[in-house]
Amino acid sequence: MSATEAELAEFRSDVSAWMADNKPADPGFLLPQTFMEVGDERQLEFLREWQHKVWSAGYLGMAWPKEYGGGGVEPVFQNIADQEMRRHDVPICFNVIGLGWAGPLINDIGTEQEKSKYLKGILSAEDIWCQGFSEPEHGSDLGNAQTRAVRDGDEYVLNGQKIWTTMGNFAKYMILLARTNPEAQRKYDGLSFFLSPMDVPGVETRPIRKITGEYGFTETFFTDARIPADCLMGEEGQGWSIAMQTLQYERGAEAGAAGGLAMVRVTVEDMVEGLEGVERDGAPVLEDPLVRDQLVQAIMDEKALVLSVRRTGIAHLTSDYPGALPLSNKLRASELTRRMRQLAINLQGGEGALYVGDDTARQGGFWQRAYFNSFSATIGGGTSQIQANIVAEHVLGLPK
Amino acid sequence: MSATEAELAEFRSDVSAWMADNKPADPGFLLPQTFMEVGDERQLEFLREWQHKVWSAGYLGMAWPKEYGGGGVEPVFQNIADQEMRRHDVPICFNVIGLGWAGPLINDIGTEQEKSKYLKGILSAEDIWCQGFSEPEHGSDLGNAQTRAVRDGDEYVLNGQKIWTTMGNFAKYMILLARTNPEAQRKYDGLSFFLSPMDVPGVETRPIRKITGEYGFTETFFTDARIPADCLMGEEGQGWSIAMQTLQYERGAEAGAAGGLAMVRVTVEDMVEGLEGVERDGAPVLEDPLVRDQLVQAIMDEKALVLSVRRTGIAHLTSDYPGALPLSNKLRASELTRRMRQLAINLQGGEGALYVGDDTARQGGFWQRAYFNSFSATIGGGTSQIQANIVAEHVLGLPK
Amino acid sequence: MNLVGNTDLAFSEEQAMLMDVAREFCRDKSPIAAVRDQLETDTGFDAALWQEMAGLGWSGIALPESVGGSGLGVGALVPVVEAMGRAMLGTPLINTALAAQLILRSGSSGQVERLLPPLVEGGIATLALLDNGDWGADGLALRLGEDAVLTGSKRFVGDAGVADIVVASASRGGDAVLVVLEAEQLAGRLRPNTLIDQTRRAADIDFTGVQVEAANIIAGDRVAAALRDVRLCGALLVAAEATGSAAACLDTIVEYLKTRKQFGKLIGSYQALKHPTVDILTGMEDARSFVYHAATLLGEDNLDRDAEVACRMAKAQASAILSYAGDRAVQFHGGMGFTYECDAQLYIRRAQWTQQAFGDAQHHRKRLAALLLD
Amino acid sequence: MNLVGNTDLAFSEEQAMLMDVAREFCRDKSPIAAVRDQLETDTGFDAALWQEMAGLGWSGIALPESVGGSGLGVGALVPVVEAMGRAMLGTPLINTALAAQLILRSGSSGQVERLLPPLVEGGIATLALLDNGDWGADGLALRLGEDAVLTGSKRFVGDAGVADIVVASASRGGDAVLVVLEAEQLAGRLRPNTLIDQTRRAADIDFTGVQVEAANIIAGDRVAAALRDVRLCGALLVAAEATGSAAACLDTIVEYLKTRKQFGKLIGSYQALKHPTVDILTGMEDARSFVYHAATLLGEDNLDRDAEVACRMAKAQASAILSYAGDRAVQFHGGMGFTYECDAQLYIRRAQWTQQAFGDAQHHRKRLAALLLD
Repeated sequence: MSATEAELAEFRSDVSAWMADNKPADPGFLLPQTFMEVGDERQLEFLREWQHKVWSAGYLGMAWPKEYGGGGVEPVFQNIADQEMRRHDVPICFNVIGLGWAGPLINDIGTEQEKSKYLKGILSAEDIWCQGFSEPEHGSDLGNAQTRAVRDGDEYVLNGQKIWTTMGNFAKYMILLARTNPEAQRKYDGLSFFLSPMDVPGVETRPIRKITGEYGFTETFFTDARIPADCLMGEEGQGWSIAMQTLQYERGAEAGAAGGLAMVRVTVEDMVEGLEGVERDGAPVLEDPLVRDQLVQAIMDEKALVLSVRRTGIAHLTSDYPGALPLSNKLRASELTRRMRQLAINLQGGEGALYVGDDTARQGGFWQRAYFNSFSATIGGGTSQIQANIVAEHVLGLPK
Repeated sequence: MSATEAELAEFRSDVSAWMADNKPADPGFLLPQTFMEVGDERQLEFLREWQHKVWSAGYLGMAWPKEYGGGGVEPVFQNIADQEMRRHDVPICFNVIGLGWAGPLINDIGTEQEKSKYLKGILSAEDIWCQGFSEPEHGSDLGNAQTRAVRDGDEYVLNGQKIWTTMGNFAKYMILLARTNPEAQRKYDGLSFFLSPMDVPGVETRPIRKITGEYGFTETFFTDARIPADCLMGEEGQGWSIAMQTLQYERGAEAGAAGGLAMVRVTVEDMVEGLEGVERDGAPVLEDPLVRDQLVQAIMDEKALVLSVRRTGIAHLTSDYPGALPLSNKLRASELTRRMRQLAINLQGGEGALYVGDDTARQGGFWQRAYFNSFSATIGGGTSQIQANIVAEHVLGLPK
Repeated sequence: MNLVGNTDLAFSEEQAMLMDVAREFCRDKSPIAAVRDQLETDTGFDAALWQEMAGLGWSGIALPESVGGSGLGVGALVPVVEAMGRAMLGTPLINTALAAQLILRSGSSGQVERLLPPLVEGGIATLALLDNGDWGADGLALRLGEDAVLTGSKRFVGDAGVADIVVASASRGGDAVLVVLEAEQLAGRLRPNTLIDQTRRAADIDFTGVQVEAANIIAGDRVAAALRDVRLCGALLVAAEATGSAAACLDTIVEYLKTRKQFGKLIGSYQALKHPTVDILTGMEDARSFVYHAATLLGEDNLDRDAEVACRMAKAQASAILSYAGDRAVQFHGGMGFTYECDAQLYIRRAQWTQQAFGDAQHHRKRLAALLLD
Repeated sequence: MNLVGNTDLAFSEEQAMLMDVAREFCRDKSPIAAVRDQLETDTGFDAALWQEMAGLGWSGIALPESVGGSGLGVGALVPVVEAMGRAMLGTPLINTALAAQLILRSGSSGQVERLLPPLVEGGIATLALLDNGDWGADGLALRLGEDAVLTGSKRFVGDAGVADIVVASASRGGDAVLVVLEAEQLAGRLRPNTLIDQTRRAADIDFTGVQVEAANIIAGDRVAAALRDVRLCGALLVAAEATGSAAACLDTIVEYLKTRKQFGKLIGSYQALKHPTVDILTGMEDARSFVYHAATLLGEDNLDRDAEVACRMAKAQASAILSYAGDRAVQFHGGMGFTYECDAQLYIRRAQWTQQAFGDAQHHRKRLAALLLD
């Protein structure tokens, strides 16, 4: 029984009203644009409270089962709620690894016990989740993870190191990729997947200071850390396949994610509006023909990305190189973001040399910090260089 | 005994006067800008006559020994003559492989007999020379040449194929890199170097039609072609090292080359002047701010190349990455040329769609043809991609 | 302000059907060998093939049923033109369609009824818009006198040598008008261009002294808007065609990169070739997005701002990416790419023609800046 | 027209000696650890080191012997500044030198004799040129009243917190004048900037109500020319420094590419990293060519057109290449590059500061267009 257009419209209007009424006031400090930028307790508690409020109002996890804290309705409602969050420019729902990775996975393949134990805490923001895939020596090469998990009775003993653990210092649980069988013929077959507690002896986190000067990630060290054997998800040796499955949920509620605004979208329009009052040669910078040409190119890039998502569903327009649009999306979106933010700084004239912490910095130094943070997307999850290889090999069929 | 400043100045003035008096009138057909563009007999005879005239006047091969047709003076005179040729924008001295490659080599390491036989004909343009290094299957990989030369009594028997033989259909002699020992442990050690006649049975050339629609290169086929054994230069197995030596002479008279203008230099200034009368939005194209910015960038690129040559001689300014300037020169100059010519077409507006053969084409379609021809430099002699590897590996020490 | 603005993108059943038919037709009838056969002919296309295309109804796709067309609008022509671009098929279809749109959008019903039906049947028309090489010029240099005699000339008139009628923009006492000229009126007045893209034909036309029949003068308020619309439609159709050519050029590159070895490795394994090829792919896909977005927004009415933005973005993107693709195709083919025999030359030449037709990328971006930022 | 124009490039014995000394000094005294130690200090530099530099005579290189300098001119400062940029050494040398040039080029002999000797001895000066963030602005917003009282403020005044004197440009009845202010006059008037480049310090200064001593007002015909010259010299010195930083950034990248493995191979073997690194090399070399070309053309007189062209090209090129190098340094270091601990952050931050200082690349190219094409 599908929702009617009228029901959806009414729902949209309800969410919109709620967001308008409940959007938090400016806290007086720069809020994270993504969950990777939660650097201190102050930001954490602000975001925890906000997510809890959204969930309490019924606008998060709407398509998850009711018995585990969800709303039990069709995903389309969550999509609408997400759109309204974006439209109202509210803060993010920051427990992203829980909402978008661990949660959907547990919903899909978890045991009854796992569902009861974990799902609600993810939605309510009581339990923060982090992700332990990357390792220092194998940045882009997940399949080569070396962190060991050795079965010892009804426990696994963990040893090794993870890096880029977002909110590792705040998280209660980690989805962890670890090697249970170093002898497996294919390196992928030696990996297993765990829902692993962070608060056991032998797990230590060390915050990583980012290029922005702020925090947001940790290194995570395992030294004979013991976790219950039932933290294993699926069976030993299935780790790679489960990890790959996990990466599929990011696409939103339809794919099983709990929803919520995962990042603040920043557009060329924001940049253009942010340039108000900036002058070049004594006239508004937006009147400079070279600047205008650059902005038009940025707008075109941005619009092309939106259009390419629209086009993805039209078979006739995607038949030549199937996969070209989805597989190149991360590469293009992240590179556009980087370029655009660098441009935004350059267009500020002298003010471009200011930074977060200077009261007179344009929008509090937002663009400067955003430029630096943009590298998390051009580097993390496979660098742009690797993304280009993937497109070349998987879409165009070029040799490795 | 070095020439005095006064002698040099007087010489310059003499050459200049001669060039002014003898510069040929426009023949009514587009002349080649480089020796790789000699496509028909008409062009050939025109250029042969011009080179002969320059040599007869004493302005070519000035530093070569008198007894072989040269002038027997210091190279500085030839440099001055070359500068004046360039300044007066006279046609090229087209027998480039002879003047700049084979000739200096013969001068350096040739026998008395070789010198007597070959040098004068190179200068007078009576004997046109071509070069046989590249082969179809190993475009950028000279060391892998497979054309066979088998000693049989007092002859060598040639079998194989060369490609990109400039003026192969007009040439009397070829400098040829061929494999005398396929069993050599290093592929380089199996190569030998020949001064090989083109007019023997078993040597056939087939003109290659270029992307411009014109001719200029041939494929050269050897089928049991027999050449005298004394065509071997040096000894068997020295081919690679002699070929590499040959490539050093290009740098001009100081390095042993006979001199003469080897190519028509085309500058951004020529492009700017060629845009006279072109309009954009109803105003001269040179008033368009975006066009101006592009032109300034092109001028900067061009100026940087000139400056980098000046700087090469200053030890303090080249100590960080020795070799950076000379080793990157070909890459940069050829890529700049390509970009600039493409730009030149774009700036013409609607006229950019015209081509050689259209009477109303700007400068007879010069820029369109020049753009296409520019690929001979970004591809030939090691593609730009390979040149970048060379700089990365030899200058920066990056791994292969 | 909403800079990204309208992002509608729809694709109709009719468009899908046309795309299927056109792709297959072009693949079968216009292999590259056939394209090369036409490079040095007088007309640049195969007349029999053109009649087959007319027989398929392509000339009438964008024309109303009242004149024998299918009434699907210019947007439906886009997949056909893209397929032609992919096959590098030289035909007068774009010029005929645009000339017909000029008449349709500004002619009297009598003119429409008289002039358009022959075009649906395989007649050839073209349009003469350029007084010089400047797509950004205001005003019209070609004058129509009170005596209905023309003074002036036009440049780069596509397919002028085979056109049954030429529709030219002119100024009559300061007002924009269109004049329709029959082939016989222009005898001896064409100076054929030698184009860089040898799949195309064009000519400069000297109109001075030509007398225009009263019935062949199109005047009135709708002329200026029709000229604007048709220039945008022209930009879009050329962009669609260029997108197809860019896709074909990409195929040519990919094929070579998968088979050619250097230093013992397939050259497609080198990132220096691989990554720019990915740039061509994504740039071509962007062009296609803009093209079908623009096709979605075209209707029978005058083009609105969103449609104008879309057409200009389509042309800016398609011009730029085909230029890049053609240039890289030559480079990546190495020595082979430098030969006339290699198909890369077809694309680099097409790219240079495309860049100029209906305004280059910079021209359109400048107009977009005014539309978006002012 | 001669677009490429003057291509003189000479390097004197003095410059060579200074380069050798400065390179060694900076390498020894300013390893990266020392640079990092200064990132969060108040002044951004080590006062003892600064005195050592003054002791080496660097403050006086560009000043005449009459005031205790070496009389070698601004061109001789270039190799020193390049060496400092290479070591990312934060010092007030550039600002002090430029402020001194303003005084030297426009001050009375009395002012020169009074104000410059202390600067040769290790005193610190700076210059306040910007009324807002626009290097292309005409006119001066800071006003000097008839009563010698200032109204207005300046932004981004480098090393303002440690300067003994600040030289500010102002307008008196429409004429450009310079005012020299002592540190004590500005107490409480500085609002320190937080800069993206943490090796630097700057502040906005509110001058309103400050009374300028008559002896500290520099007026007359030479002021406008001095301002123009010093802005060009500033562009050049920042370009020289940026060229050094780009070279150091390149070294950092190369070192990482030669040691870091991914997928079992040294990452420097991947063309996707290798070729952009070559672009950084050649771009940096171009910047260096422009910088030393400009240094060759600088004399004691007002800068001529060739020198202006050279300074602007140097800055345009150096800004652009350091921006590119810094950006790529972060990217190529992968996850490590995203950390504060990685030195790539120093360069990307320096790049953003450099881009703005004395006008960005586009600003200078616009001026170059007028110089070259009009």
